Amino acid sequence: MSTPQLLFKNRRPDETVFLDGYRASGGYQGLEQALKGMTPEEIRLLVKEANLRGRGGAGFPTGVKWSFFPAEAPGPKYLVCNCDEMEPGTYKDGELLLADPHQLVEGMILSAFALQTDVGYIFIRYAYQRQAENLRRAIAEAEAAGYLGKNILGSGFDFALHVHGSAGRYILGEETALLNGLEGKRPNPRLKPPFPATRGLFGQPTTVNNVETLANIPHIVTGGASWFRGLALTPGSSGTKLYGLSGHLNVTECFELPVGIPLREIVENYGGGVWQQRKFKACLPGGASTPYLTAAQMDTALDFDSLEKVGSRFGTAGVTVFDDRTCMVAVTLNLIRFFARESCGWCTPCRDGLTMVRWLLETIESGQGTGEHLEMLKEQLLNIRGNSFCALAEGAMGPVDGLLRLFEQEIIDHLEAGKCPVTGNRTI
Amino acid sequence: MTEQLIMLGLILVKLLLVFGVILSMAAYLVLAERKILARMQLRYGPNRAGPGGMMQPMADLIKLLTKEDFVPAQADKWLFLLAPGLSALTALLTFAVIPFGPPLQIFGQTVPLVICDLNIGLLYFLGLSSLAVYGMALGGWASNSKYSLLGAIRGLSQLISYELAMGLSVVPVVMMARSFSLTEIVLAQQQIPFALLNPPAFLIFLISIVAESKRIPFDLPESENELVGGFHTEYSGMRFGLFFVGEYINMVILGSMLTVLFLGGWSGPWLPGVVWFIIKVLAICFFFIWVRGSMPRLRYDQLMNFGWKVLLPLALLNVLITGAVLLWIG
Amino acid sequence: MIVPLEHLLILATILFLLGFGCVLARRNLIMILIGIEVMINAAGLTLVGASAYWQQVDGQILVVFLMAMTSAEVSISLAMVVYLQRRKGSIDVRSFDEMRG
Amino acid sequence: MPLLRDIKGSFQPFWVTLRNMFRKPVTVQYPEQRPELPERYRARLILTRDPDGAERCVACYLCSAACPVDCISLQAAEAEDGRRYAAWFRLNFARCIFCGLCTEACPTLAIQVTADFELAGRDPLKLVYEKEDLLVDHCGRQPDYNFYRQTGIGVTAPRGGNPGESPPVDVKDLLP
Amino acid sequence: MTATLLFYILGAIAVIATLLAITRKNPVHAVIYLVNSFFALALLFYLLGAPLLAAWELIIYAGAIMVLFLFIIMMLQLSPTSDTIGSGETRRQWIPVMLLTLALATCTLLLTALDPSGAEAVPRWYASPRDFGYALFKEYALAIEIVSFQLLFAAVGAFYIGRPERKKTEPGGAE
Amino acid sequence: MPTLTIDNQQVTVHDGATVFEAAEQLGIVIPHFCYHKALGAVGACRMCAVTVHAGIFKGLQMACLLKVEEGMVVTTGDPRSVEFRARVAEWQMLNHPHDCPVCDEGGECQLQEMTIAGGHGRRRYRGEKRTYNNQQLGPFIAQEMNRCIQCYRCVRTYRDYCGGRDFGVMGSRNRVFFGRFQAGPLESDFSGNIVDVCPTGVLTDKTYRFKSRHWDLQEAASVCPHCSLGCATLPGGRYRELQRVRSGINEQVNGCFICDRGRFGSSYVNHPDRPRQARLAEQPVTVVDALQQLAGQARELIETHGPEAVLLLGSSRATLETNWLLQRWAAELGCRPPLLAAHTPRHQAARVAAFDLADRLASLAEVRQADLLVLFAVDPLAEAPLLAVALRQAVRNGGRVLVYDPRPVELPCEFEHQSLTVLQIRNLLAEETVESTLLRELLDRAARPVLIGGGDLLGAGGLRHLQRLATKASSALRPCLVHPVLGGPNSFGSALLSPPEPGEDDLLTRLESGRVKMLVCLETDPLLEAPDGERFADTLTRLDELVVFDYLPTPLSVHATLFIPSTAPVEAAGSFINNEGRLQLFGRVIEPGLPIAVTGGGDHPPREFFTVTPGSDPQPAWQLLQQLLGGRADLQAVRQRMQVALPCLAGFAELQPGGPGLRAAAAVAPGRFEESLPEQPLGSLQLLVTPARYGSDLFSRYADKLAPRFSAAGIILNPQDAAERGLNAGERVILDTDAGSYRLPLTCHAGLAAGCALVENSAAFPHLVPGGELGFCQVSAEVAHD
Repeated sequence: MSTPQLLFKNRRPDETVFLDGYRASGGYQGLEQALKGMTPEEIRLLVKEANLRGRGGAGFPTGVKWSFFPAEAPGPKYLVCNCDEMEPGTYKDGELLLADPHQLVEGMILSAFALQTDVGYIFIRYAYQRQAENLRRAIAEAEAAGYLGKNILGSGFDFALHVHGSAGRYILGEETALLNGLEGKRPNPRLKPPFPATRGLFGQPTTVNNVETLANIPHIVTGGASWFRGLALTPGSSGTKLYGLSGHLNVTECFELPVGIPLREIVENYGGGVWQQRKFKACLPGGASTPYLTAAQMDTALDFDSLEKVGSRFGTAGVTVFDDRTCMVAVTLNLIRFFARESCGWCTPCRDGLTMVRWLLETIESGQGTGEHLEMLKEQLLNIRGNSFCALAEGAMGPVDGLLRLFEQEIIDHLEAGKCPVTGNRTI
Repeated sequence: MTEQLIMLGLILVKLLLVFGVILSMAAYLVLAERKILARMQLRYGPNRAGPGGMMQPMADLIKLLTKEDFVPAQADKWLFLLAPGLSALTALLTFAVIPFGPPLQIFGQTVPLVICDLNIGLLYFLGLSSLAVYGMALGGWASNSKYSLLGAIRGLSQLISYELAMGLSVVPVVMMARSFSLTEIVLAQQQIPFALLNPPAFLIFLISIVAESKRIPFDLPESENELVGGFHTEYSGMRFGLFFVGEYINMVILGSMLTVLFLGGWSGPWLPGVVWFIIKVLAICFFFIWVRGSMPRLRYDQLMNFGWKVLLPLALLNVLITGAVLLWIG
Repeated sequence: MIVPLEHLLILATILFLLGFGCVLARRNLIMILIGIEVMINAAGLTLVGASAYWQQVDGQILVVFLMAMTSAEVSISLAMVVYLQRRKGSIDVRSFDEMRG
Repeated sequence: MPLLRDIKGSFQPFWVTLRNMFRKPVTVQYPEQRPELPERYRARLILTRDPDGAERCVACYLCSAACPVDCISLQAAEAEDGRRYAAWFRLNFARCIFCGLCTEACPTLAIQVTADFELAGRDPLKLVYEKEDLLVDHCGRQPDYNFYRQTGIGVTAPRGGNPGESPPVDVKDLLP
Repeated sequence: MTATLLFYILGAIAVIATLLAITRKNPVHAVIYLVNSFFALALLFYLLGAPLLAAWELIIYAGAIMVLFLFIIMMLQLSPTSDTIGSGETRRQWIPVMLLTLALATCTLLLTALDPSGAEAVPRWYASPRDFGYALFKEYALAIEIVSFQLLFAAVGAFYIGRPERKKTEPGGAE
Repeated sequence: MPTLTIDNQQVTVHDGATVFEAAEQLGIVIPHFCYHKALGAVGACRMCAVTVHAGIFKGLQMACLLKVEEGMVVTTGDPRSVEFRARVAEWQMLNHPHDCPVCDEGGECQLQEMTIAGGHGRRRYRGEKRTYNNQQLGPFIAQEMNRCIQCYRCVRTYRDYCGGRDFGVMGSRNRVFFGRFQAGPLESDFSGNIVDVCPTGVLTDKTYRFKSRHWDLQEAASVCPHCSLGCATLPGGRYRELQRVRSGINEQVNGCFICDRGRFGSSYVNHPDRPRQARLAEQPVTVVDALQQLAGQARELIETHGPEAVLLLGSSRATLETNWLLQRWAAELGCRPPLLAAHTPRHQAARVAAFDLADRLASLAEVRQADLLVLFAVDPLAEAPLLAVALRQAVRNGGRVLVYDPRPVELPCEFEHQSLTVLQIRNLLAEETVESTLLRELLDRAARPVLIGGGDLLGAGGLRHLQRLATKASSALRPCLVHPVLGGPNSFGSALLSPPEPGEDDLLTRLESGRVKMLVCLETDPLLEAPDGERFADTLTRLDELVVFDYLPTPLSVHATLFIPSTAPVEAAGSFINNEGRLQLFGRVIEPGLPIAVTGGGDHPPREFFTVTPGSDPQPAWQLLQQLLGGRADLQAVRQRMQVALPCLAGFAELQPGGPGLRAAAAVAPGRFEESLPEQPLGSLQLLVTPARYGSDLFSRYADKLAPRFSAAGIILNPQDAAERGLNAGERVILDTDAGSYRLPLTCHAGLAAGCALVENSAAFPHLVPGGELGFCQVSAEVAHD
């Protein structure tokens, strides 16, 4: 465990660190430091310099995102934390909040100060009841300690923080749908532009950031930008990342590791190798919406740019590993079923296109498919990707893309065998 | 006076007889044509009215008589009504000079089997046949329809062209028979018909009369597929019937003229003259129908070219050669 | 004997004058030509009558020449009518006034 | 020798026609001899029923729209069970040109052509057929076809009960 | 007797038909009346002992020349003209013509009345085609040749004038 | 003004336009579903994909969302976008049933068109089709949810645009459902619009169910006659029956939508009792004879009794041409000029609108763009429904709506309501109260203020006050516009034809003078359409002749000694001038005549046909008048003459049905004006007769389709007033008015101004007509019957 632990510094098994423990580990120092000695402008610059990239999946540089925010403009502005963590294979935020909720609270206060917003919302996944409890307690503690509320630490800065429970839909992870949900409307994604930075929650400027992103802010403030950048293993990356391991591994846990760590190291060192002595077949490097990596790509460094180069995405770094007895068509079908079920029903490619893809995969997997179905599947990929209203269908096409790119032969085997050649199942 | 009265009576009898025969011949010619054409095309033809369709002409007549007599709104009414009659009349009148049998001896008198033996009978025929064109031309013009007018114009130029050749083709006959009288022409052929003596004239005359009767392959004035019905497009009922009958009478008349001028008229062995005459005429009528069943219609310019550039020079040449031969023979 | 010669001559005169009047009065080229035909025929009638009067065939022969001439004249003049109609779109003599002084 | 060929060509038809005169005509003597009509002959139109015995016609007006001579007129109505049917359907055979376009337009295979061609009559009004004259008691061609089974709206079967349909969505269900 | 009667009847027909012909509005009608007139004239010729001419009158005038007229009228689609004695302006136009014609008629009448030979009868006479032919081709052979040349020139002339569109000239030119 | 290239054609569009709009400008139709001109682009259907070759975003883009940039190069027909649109069509067709033959939308279905245009022809999806259970949505709308392609247009129209609340979207993914939470009739007064916007057959017109196909309908651009707004409509008829009305498009007036009253209220044309035969003393006569009789009698009466003997009465229901020809006929007869409206107070109010307000009339388009709207005594949903929708658009654009009205006004948008009695509103307008000053301040601050006044309650006097207020609130930079709400579809037109200065006498004074021997009512029934109907009924006995031209089975037509049938607006062309002075033409949709359904006895049409259509006697009123005038001029010639005679109608003859129309108003200097407000008798209540939303105007009263919407008769009091009189809500009370006494159930509503009693006009109270002088009434408890 040579990796410096930032976010999981206070992580103990089955134990949550609250204010005292957090402060003991150096918590709220950054906040005090910032409120006393830094201008919001300086914090924003610092974050930009630290090259912190969004940990929620898209990987957009947080500093750049903040630079679009009209921080100095008058009127109500909002900071929203996206804790609607519903990506299959991703559970890092939950782990973080189970371990150390104050990190998020401090990160949000710092961000709110940097962005000069006075109200913040934590939009938390329906299933994270314990995490929400933790947060509520942390907020109460922080309020009591004067870190929240009016005139924080005598700086004249006011910030109120609320926890909002989600209704439990994957689409709410999309930031504009989240805002709609927060407003009590149907969580359809909104038309962009206008972006939330100009018209977000209740029509006011809003920034939506991921839990992990926000939790990193105090560390950047305390540690500095160059330190933060230096944490990563690959040039151009920065910081550490919470890797949630799942799938056919011996160890399926969440680890905080540097950005840029090679896949092989994760699988073999941290994941303890593929279970039951089987071979590694493929993995999802960053949650369900990222294309697969195969055994040949085991040495790829897990960071935004390297994965992009091999045709996948870093996503949320929820690494899901499949052994060699897994039918990739079935895996993809399973994922597509999830996405098709979670579509909000707003745009056609997602609502009906995913239904079509699901049917195609079902047909292929059950062995009733023909070459025509394969062609149709390719056609669907080509047409759905890049043409849907929000990123849901886009992400849903990730595994399909991987399947068609890397495992086309497996599909053909299905077609020729008339059944699943891996599991031998005729139908699912 | 009595003699004159008897003559007059005889003429009347002959007239009625001949007209009756010609009209029924024309009527049955229609049926014959339909039947023969049908058989040539592997059909039966009319076979419903009467046994074997023998009453078809009657049915046609009744149909034509009971149909509406329709005059187009913009037509020249009087000419429109007059034209079909003119057409039938000129055809019928021509028969007056045609000798259809050797003179008969009845009640001790010699009765020539010709209604009126003009000494310029041939010229009479030519004159009337040139007037026959009026029926068609006026009918077509009076209808005030573009198809009719086109048909009429075609008919006019066609008839003028072919009448010339026809006239010139009979000149050798006159030269050989040394008479304009048709009876004398027939008599001049007792030995050999002129058709054998002068085949080119015969052929030219044959072609010309096909054109003159406006039948396929020279039926441009009424070519159905281009001009609907040509000059009689607008006619209906009995007026159309008159045009129709006129055409068939014309067939008989022209057949008779061919018989008289080139086939020796009534002359022939064994059978009575009149029978020979009728046989010959019917044969020619069959030939007309046969041509219709076998040949396509000519194009208008082909027709005119043929008339002016082939038939006319040929006919002139024939006149010259015949004249020369006659001179040489003396 | 058929009729007195003068009757025949008067008939011919009347016909001639009718044709003459037609030529003078009508403005339609076709009608003018018709008038000419009438006059020529009147002349022909006189010739035939004369031929019969003197019982000589020469008069009739003159009529033959007359007919031949008429044919020639008609063919030329009708060709001209067609030509003029094509040029002017009319066969009214009044429209052919290009040399009017 | 083109000239010879032309001459031959001029006389050949005479020979052909003459020869044909002595052959047996091919004419079918219709009222006595019955013509054998091709199966797809287009003559009188009928309105067929579906296998359940109900009218196939749903009065969609496509036949009247397709008819080039406007000989079909009808009025749609709704039966109590939601079935759309023709309240009246009139086909004027005096106008009909038997082109069969209506049958091609018919989406329910209701209107079909038959080979019954003997429609001639003296009174044009007798050629105006109403629905009761047109409706037959059989399915005509494609006897198995039942439009409402394919429609995807519940008329003959409960909604979502036809083959290839999932049961109706419970819109108040909170599960996705 | 019959012949005299026939003469007057035919004469009357000829005059009336001609009169109608020259006053017609519609050229086609004019042609029809003229054909009638020529028919009567042809019969007059026959009456006056010229059977051949009578036939020729029919064949050439009625059968060819007038057909030619008709052909031209139809081809040019000539509409009925207004210049008849019907309308006001044209009626005035007939006045000088009438006067002139009247003067000429008077002169002729006077002349014939003064000439004593006028009262002499035209006899019944008959020139057979044979006689006629002999005279024509023996005494007038040269004239025949000249006339045939004239016809040839006429044909060529007509052909030339009618050249632009119609290749086939008026067939009458060859007669 | 960027210039871009679409399909090799250059086009310059306004800033902020989308590629879709630019293509539309070029006449290129890009397939689309969710985009609608009135609703804007939301990018849900993804059908309008085009390929961008030069621009910031390259590749496949949605044309409806993509803003135009300078120098952009776009193709709509390239293989990539065609392929994508075919896929979108396929996706949308995954669950669509194969029921086009039994679908009412067939033939005018956007899905059909776009599927074909998109190039999708063969269904490849073999999975299960999703189905729904349908909801009963009331008498007007039929739902067939299986056909839904989820374009969201219906909710966007119903909720967002029209402000309805009881229809929405439920569920997610491909199980999205559009409907009410529970089955039941749609509550909005604009529910019919979802039929128009639905691109396929999910929502169809129930009243038109299975009647006709689009291609069989005879349609013509028309103008709605149900209120004074003059919305564009597209009525459709077949077999001589008016079968449906769709919304027309007039950007200046209604935009793309109409109200349910206009949509479903047109079946008066097919009313079974419609008089279609001319009658002389109960005996049928031909129209020609009837007209001869009329002309003869009128002339005779004038000769014997002088010009007063014949009184001609025009109408705000009759077309502009008809009213004008009536004036011409009066001039020819030598009688006094005709009165052009039976309802004198409404007519006076219309005259104020036509002359005094002429230079500051606001169109509905201007209402939609206004930022401050002040309503004085207007209840838009009852008097001019589409005004309510326009107000909602103004609010959605950030505008503010203030309502001063005695009635408990409802609007489909946020508004501030002040319950003032009519007298208080007059005082407010006359700037005598504190509120007036506040109002002035608001008006002065507003950038685009519009004052909206209801002619019925304000009357001519109130409208003049309104005019003054508007004049004062106007500045050189920006005018303060006025949008008056008038009585009938052609009230403005009738007023415009009348002299600017009203004469002294009205219909009743002239009738009661006894000098009138013959009354000619042209498409009006003063019994129903004017106040004091019972007084009018009394005068009828003094008349020698009562001549009625009409197309509705009005009570007056029964009394007529001579009745001549005229045609309904959809059966003849004509023109109306709406409340903002917009002259609009309408075309003829169907021929007059008994519907085939009637002549065929409900079954198939008769097998034999006649040269004359049964019931085709009715002729357009203008044509009847033209015959009386002895002229033969057609409508176009009449319009020519009108525009020569009336300069304010310049351009009339060039106008076509279906366009934006023409502003015709004659501004004159405001005349002298005195107003005396009546004294309120002690203990009385101000009687407010308000038009019902349905069934108040004669057109909708005779429209059977609207019958389910007719509300029950009742009286509304302020709870305070009720308590004072010891009355309880729900019980029957007695209402005593000048026009009679009625027994009604009582409802209490705090939104009603104190001191007022509110009664809705309906067939139950034919003599309580909205508008007119301010009346008073007594309300008391019902005395138990013996």
